[in-house]
Amino acid sequence: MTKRLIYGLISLSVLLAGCATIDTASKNSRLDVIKNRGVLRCGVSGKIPGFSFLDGDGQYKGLDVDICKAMAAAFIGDPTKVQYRPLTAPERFTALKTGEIDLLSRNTTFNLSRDAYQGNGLTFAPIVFHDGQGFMVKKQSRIEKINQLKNSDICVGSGTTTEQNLNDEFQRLGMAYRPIKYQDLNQVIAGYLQGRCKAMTSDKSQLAAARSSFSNPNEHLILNKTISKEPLAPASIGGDQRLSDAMRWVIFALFRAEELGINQNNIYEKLNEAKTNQNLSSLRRFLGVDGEIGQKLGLPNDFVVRIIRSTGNYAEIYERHLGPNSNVHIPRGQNNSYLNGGLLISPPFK
Amino acid sequence: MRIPKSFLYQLIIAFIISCILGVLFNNLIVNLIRTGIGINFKWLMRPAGFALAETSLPYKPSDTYAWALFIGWINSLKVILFSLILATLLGIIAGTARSSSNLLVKSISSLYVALIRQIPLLLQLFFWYFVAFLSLPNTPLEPIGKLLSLSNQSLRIAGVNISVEFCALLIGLTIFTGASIAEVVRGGLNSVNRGQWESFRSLGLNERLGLIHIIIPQSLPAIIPGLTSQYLNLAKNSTLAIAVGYADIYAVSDTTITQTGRAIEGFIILLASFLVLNLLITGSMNILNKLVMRIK
Amino acid sequence: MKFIKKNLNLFSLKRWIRNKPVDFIVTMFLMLLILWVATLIVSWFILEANWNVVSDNLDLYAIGSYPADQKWRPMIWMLSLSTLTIITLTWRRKGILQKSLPWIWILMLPSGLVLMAGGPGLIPVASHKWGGLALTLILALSSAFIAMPLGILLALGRRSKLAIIKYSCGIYIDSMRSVPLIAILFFGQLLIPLFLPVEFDINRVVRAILAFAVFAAAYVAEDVRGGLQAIPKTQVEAAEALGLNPKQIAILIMLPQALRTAIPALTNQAIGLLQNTSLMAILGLVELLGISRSLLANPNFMGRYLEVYVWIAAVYWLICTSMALLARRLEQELDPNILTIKSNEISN
Amino acid sequence: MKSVIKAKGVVKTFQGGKKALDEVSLEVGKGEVTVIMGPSGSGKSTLIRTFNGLESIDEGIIEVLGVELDSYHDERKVMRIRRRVGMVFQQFNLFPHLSIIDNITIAPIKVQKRNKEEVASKAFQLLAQMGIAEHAMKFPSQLSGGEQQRVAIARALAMEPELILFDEPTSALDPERVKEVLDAMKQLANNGMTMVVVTHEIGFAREVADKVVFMDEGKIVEISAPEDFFSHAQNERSRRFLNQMM
Repeated sequence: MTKRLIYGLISLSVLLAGCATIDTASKNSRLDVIKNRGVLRCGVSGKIPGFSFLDGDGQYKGLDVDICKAMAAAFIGDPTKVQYRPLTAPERFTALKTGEIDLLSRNTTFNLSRDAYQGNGLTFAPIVFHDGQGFMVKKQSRIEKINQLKNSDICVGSGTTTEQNLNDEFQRLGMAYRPIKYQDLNQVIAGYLQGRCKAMTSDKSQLAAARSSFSNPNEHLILNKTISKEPLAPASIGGDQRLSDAMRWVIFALFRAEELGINQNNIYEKLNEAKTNQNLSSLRRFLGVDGEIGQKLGLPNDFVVRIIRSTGNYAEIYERHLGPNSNVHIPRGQNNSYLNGGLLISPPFK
Repeated sequence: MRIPKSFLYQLIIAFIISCILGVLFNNLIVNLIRTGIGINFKWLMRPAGFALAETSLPYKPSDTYAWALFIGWINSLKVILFSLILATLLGIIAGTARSSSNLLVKSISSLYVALIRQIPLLLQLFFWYFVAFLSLPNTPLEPIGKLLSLSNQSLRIAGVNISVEFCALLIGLTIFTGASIAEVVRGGLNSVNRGQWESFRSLGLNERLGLIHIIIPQSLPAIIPGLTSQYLNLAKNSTLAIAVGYADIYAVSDTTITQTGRAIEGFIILLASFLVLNLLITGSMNILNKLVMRIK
Repeated sequence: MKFIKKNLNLFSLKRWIRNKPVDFIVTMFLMLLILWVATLIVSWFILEANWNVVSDNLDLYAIGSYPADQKWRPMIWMLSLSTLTIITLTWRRKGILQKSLPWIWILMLPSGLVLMAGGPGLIPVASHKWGGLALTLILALSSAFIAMPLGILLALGRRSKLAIIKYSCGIYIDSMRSVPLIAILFFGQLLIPLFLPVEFDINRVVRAILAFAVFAAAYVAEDVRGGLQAIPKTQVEAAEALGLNPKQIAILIMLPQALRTAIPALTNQAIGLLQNTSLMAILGLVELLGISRSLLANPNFMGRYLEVYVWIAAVYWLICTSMALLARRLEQELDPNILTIKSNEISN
Repeated sequence: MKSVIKAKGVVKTFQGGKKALDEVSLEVGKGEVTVIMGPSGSGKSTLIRTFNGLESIDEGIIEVLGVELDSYHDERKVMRIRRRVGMVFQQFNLFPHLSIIDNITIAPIKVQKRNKEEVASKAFQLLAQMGIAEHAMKFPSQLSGGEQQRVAIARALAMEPELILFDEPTSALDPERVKEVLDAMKQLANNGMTMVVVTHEIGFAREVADKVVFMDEGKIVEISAPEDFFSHAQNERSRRFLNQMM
């Protein structure tokens, strides 16, 4: 009896020790994990109209969501193979680090400490939306400048760069204020609308989105002053070059397609044109007829075609979710191709 | 040599437990190295960089994370203490009302308990904050002159300003906990022998005097343990402050964790601060219990 | 007749005011208060309330973003749950139906999981698409299902004569009980992956269920322990005298009695567990409360808080109250006094 | 002789329809000792409890010390009666959280608003009379059953009642403790106290009672002097009961 027990103990301990050391350093790229799994896990907010939002039919929609779809189209070949994980601001980075999600496409501001190795240690894809933080007030309050917000209550989402920017700005101006912090943007909006705060602060795109959903948008004013740069970009965990490269070029492909005037409607036309006309070498490379741009990234050679087929180019995505005919109308402004005076530009696909 | 069987069993179990813990710990270390999170507490001394709306002690954003967390803890303590007192009063009233001879009083208190205990606290908090308090007018109401003024930003009683976040949390916790305390009180009163009621009645004591001098003192030994666990629940439930934007310890830890990415350390601090809160509550209830026993 | 006369006497106002002035004032005050509140509520219902936010989204409340073409699966499950509840509460006739009720109840959880997740002949539906009331029920039922046996083991463990078992169970129970649930859930959602091997992924819903279960188990353990303590020592002595071994005593003598005594406390735990699933709304699952919050963010329904809150409060209230009623029914079934009455009836 | 209790046509129905008292009429004179006997469930305890309003009645009238109670359970009248009527219970019902002296003084101080010192010295006197003065500072749980019941009698006496109701005062006592309580009661009776006693103690009834009331199934079956009752009870049911008892 005793003997058997001791044997049992020994074998058990060996087993457990084995468990403990298994897989301590798999150096596989996350990109392979995604491909093998056949599903992309994409962290989104799920609560911001125009960016990622649960629609009436129970589907996520928005710019951030389309980015996820483009990624899935490129990595897996099917834009529907995405699991969306709605994440709150506090949990998004941990979710990324622990591998719960493959990439984050959730209104995340690209800044140094989030990017740096000693900071949050992420890697950012190109900026998909240039935003800046602003304030919204009620017109009847007659406030037109931030200075007039001295000693006021200001509604803000907790744990975001928004909160830090607010603090920096008011400290710079030497003004006191009381931050009323909520867990998510909807509560911030609710608090503001119900008059808990004189002003709410958030990225201007979100202010505009929120205002457009109000019953009388004209009663609210978004102050001109932008207190911060908020370049929003998808992110992945740092140190995984294959994944981050692939993500970077998926985004660039969206920009480049706009520059080239390739969209969901004419993609096959363009593809045929490229296939038949040997002289269009840059187009041929871009659409994967020639060269091996895809292979270099570990993606199918025609990944651009797959993306455009599924989501269209950047302009189409923007129109769909933030254009004049959408619920949330935000003028393109900086978020236009450099060809039209905006900030979006793609390096060459060479 | 014969080893006692029970000793062997214990050895095995100790081994299994330590193995499980070991594996978990090993995984943690591996993951920490892999993701570069690491564990240290040096960041506690760095400036927090966020403001807090509710501060009982002087605080500015350039103060350290440690101080910000402490302010959050004090805020928790404040809301727990006040709702503890109010919930106890409410619970005693509602609990005794359920053995009232007045049918209306009795049914109102039964309705209160049956309604409140079957609806999630979080939902109730949302109601109190977003529906009840934020619907107050923007310009202060002053129903009884300057003494009390009410608006959707703050409540002002005799010159003391209280934020609506605090009020909503206080009322939500009080009403929710009050219903549970009412049940505890009712159970305590029922635990007193019927003969005691007849006995004081036949001596000519009226119901009020009888409750105060005869029934309640005897029901205390049955009430106090239940009360203690309700107080502990209250303390734990106060973390739902986060839903109504009140800066309690959980909310501050949450912000801290987001800003620093120090999830594990933040979690450890949160646990430690709750340990202290629990010790405070159980400690003072033990003292109370001893007092009651001595009186008895 | 006598009864009416007595009550008419009671309502003789003069006598009332003269004999119990305080009672009279309190009653009148409360009446006015009730009248006022009732007027407010009724006028809100008639004049202000706009129930579109509820009626347009019934599907979302029920199942969240579950695929529309598969929505019959959770719907059937919830429908059978409610039918079963009604049958259990009303059907008093003895027969096959009543005898099979416990088994049907036990089958509800696995059948719910199969229907929701997919299985033989059903398309798999990933758990991140679950939502609404269906998710609330799955969360509560599954975690209760895990917490019960775990809690019983912990309770027995805490009474063990072996010091290590006793103290490790004790430490587990006491530390779990001293931590706020939201912290455990936060831990479950964010930090559990850190304690697992790399790439070892458990999905969010399962993690939430596990977090609820380990939390609730500690409370179940204390309730069961309370039940165990209520058993007179003589019961154990009698069992020992009959030559039963400790395991048999625990399973055959102690647990049945302890669990019966603990039913009211356990019911409160179960109701608490169901209510607590609403905390997942803060942590990003779209269960009943979470879906309501998402809806309130929808531009079409912005600001309709009261309607949404009243509606889901009613849903929660209905569920929790039926749970309480079911538990009372179970208690009656297991009441030894009623059992003896039944056997008397038979012998008569 | 002036009557202390005058009950007329008292009916009491419990929930579920069982008639506990069925047209009961009884008169108790001042200074009289009335013993109520009967099998268990006969309604004797219910009857005695209606005398100080612990039970309400459905029909009839009870006049206690000039205060009338009827089916409308008038709290104020009940309180007026209770202040002047003492009661001793089967289970003693001492207040376990109060010392013996506090048990005795609480009602005189709180209800009659009497002076504390005066009440305390009266209490000691009563305890001495009951032969338990040395226990004054103890708590009920430290006393034997017989001692507790004597404290309960002293507690009732401290209110200086005009009538004391005894509800089976010796039934919960060990046999060897019964005598000390009965002795105390006899002493009271000899001092001219009006008493209504529900008991099975035939010896006590024979020796002390002025009249014996026999009840069965909620009705008063027989009222007679003790010597008549115990030697030749008129009623068949009384005889059967007595046969069982003796």
